[in-house]
Amino acid sequence: MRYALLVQGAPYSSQASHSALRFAAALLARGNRLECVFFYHDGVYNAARLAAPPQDEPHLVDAWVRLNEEHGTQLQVCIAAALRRGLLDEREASRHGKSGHSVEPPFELTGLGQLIDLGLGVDRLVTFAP
Amino acid sequence: MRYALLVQGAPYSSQASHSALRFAAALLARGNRLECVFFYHDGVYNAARLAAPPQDEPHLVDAWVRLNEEHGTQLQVCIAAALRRGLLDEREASRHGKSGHSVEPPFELTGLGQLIDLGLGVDRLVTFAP
Amino acid sequence: MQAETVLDGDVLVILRHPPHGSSWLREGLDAALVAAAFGQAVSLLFQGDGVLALLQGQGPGPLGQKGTSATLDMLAMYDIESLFLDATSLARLGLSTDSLQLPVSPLEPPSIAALIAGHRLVLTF
Amino acid sequence: MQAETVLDGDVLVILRHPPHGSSWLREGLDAALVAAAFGQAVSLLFQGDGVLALLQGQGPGPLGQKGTSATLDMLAMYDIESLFLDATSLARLGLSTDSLQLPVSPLEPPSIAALIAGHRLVLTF
Amino acid sequence: MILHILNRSPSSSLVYRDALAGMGPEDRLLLVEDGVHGALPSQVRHFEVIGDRLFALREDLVAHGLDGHCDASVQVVDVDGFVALTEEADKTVSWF
Amino acid sequence: MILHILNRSPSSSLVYRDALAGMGPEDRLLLVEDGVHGALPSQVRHFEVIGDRLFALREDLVAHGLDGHCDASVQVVDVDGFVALTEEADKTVSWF
Repeated sequence: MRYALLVQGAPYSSQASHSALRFAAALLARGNRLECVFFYHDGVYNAARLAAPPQDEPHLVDAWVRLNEEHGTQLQVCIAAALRRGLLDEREASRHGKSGHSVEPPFELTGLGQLIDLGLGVDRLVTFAP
Repeated sequence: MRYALLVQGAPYSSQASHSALRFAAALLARGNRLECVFFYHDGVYNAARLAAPPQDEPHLVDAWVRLNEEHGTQLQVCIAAALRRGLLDEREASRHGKSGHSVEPPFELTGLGQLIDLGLGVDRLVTFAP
Repeated sequence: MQAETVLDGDVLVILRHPPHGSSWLREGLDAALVAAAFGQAVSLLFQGDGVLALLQGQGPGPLGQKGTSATLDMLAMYDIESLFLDATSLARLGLSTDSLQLPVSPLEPPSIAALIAGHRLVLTF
Repeated sequence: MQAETVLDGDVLVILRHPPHGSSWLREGLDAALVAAAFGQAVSLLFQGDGVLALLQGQGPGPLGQKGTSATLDMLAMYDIESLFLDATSLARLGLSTDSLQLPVSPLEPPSIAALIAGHRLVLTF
Repeated sequence: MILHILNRSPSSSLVYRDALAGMGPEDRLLLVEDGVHGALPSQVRHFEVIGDRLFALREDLVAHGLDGHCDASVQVVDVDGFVALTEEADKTVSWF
Repeated sequence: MILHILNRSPSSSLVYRDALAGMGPEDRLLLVEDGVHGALPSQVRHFEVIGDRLFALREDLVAHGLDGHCDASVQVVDVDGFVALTEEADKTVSWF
């Protein structure tokens, strides 16, 4: 089956990201496909490229990137939720006259319409919230 | 009296920052002094320098900076909570081999011991949590 | 509840949080507006403390920011007219539909389950 | 509760959240350890679902991350020996102090209020 | 006297029980943010043990449209009054 | 059949009431994360209306040290079983 996940919790503060990554591994192991993870609400903080967790803790940003590299899962971040929270890619940073950026590929800033498309397009959408 | 505030909620996601700023204005208006705002847990996201909220919404990062400029209030961010969440100043970014930074003065990354010092040193510590 | 209440559609957004304390309500309404703008048939269910989003006479937030009351007034413009609330949630708060700013159909549990079953996509906020 | 229980100190950390679901417990324990390392007399109160932090036999989190169980074992090393729990919270969960990994003094409400009053700084997590 | 501050409503969260367990006979409880829903006549019974030591923040009541719905037993204070309560208290404890 | 997913415990949050109100006669409820506390014998009564359609995630039970404390009426599944439940369901609804 074709799955998408909606992640609404900040990494480290809530278990949402951890649960979503565990679920992602399990659904892939059963032969399903994970089209996309969509990040909304505080979930957008998962895309923070500068995250530097202690070495004995899971590195969530890296875990998302691996999901993209190994399984082609798209990592889409709601742009409106992200801008408010200080998560800008190079394009948005320059559009807002800011030096530096906090989000980089494979995370993509995208509109909320993508979530609706996904939710109606895949076989199963599962939400992980804080 | 000498006050300090502990802010534990992310901006935009929770009312904690808004409530704390409102309380800060009111305590200053009554002739009290606000020594410091300490950011912990998801409160550290208040220090995200790239925050770009829509123009018709309060800009919380700017509001904190004004508090510092106009009243000398220190803005201290728990460094352990911040690093996990991708909030690094220039020094920490270079220490972790990352290009770019997400926190800048007057926000200062500092140890949790500062919170204890503050809590025992000021007359009143008030916590604003999500 | 009117006899002709239609309990199905494309997208159901369940709003369980009150205004101001968190951004859940606003971000949930944004999702509903976007779904409607994309041509989907959208329904809203106000449940738990989310029914308080419907109270008349709400004001701005602590720093003057707008609440969600104005957004609710825009729902009709987006053709979002299937508005429901959990009657039990409203009753628990001791409120009646008279104090609400919009006409919303109260639902009892069997109809709430039917509403959820009747939509292809259900998002909770 | 032992007769000699001391209900005052410098810093009281109230832990109301269970392990794993959020970082509240861990960040609260970090605050307690730092306060103790700075030479303060620290007490802990486990309350609400926070009493579940004391259960024996906890495992790692979903991605293999350590829980807080090991941190609890370090408390004595930091001279944090004033450990209390809300007896009502434990009873509501149907648990007894036998299933806990540490000796912790159960308190009834009047003593909980005395504990809070007896510390200069009270932090809730 | 300790000022306890609660930002959750008894209609959705049970943290109010822990706050009440921590209150001494002179302590006060202030409802703020979403916690002001606790000032509704249907909810104040959860706080009856503390009698007239229950306060609610006016600005948050107004923001939620609850200005006219507040129970008569609740003392309504504005944010200046909130600061005054913290000045009068020995310390504050926040429950969330 | 719809799979409802709950990550809050009835010992601290009242969201379980809304989840139950939304469940049809064939729907299933899976307790995950801190929600697994709802599987304690002292808490399962909150879910008695759904009978044997109550599930709990094994990995989270283990993480919380609740493996041996779980009520016998609860069906324990691992994360592979969680995925299977979502495959069998028409859709999922998360409550938090």
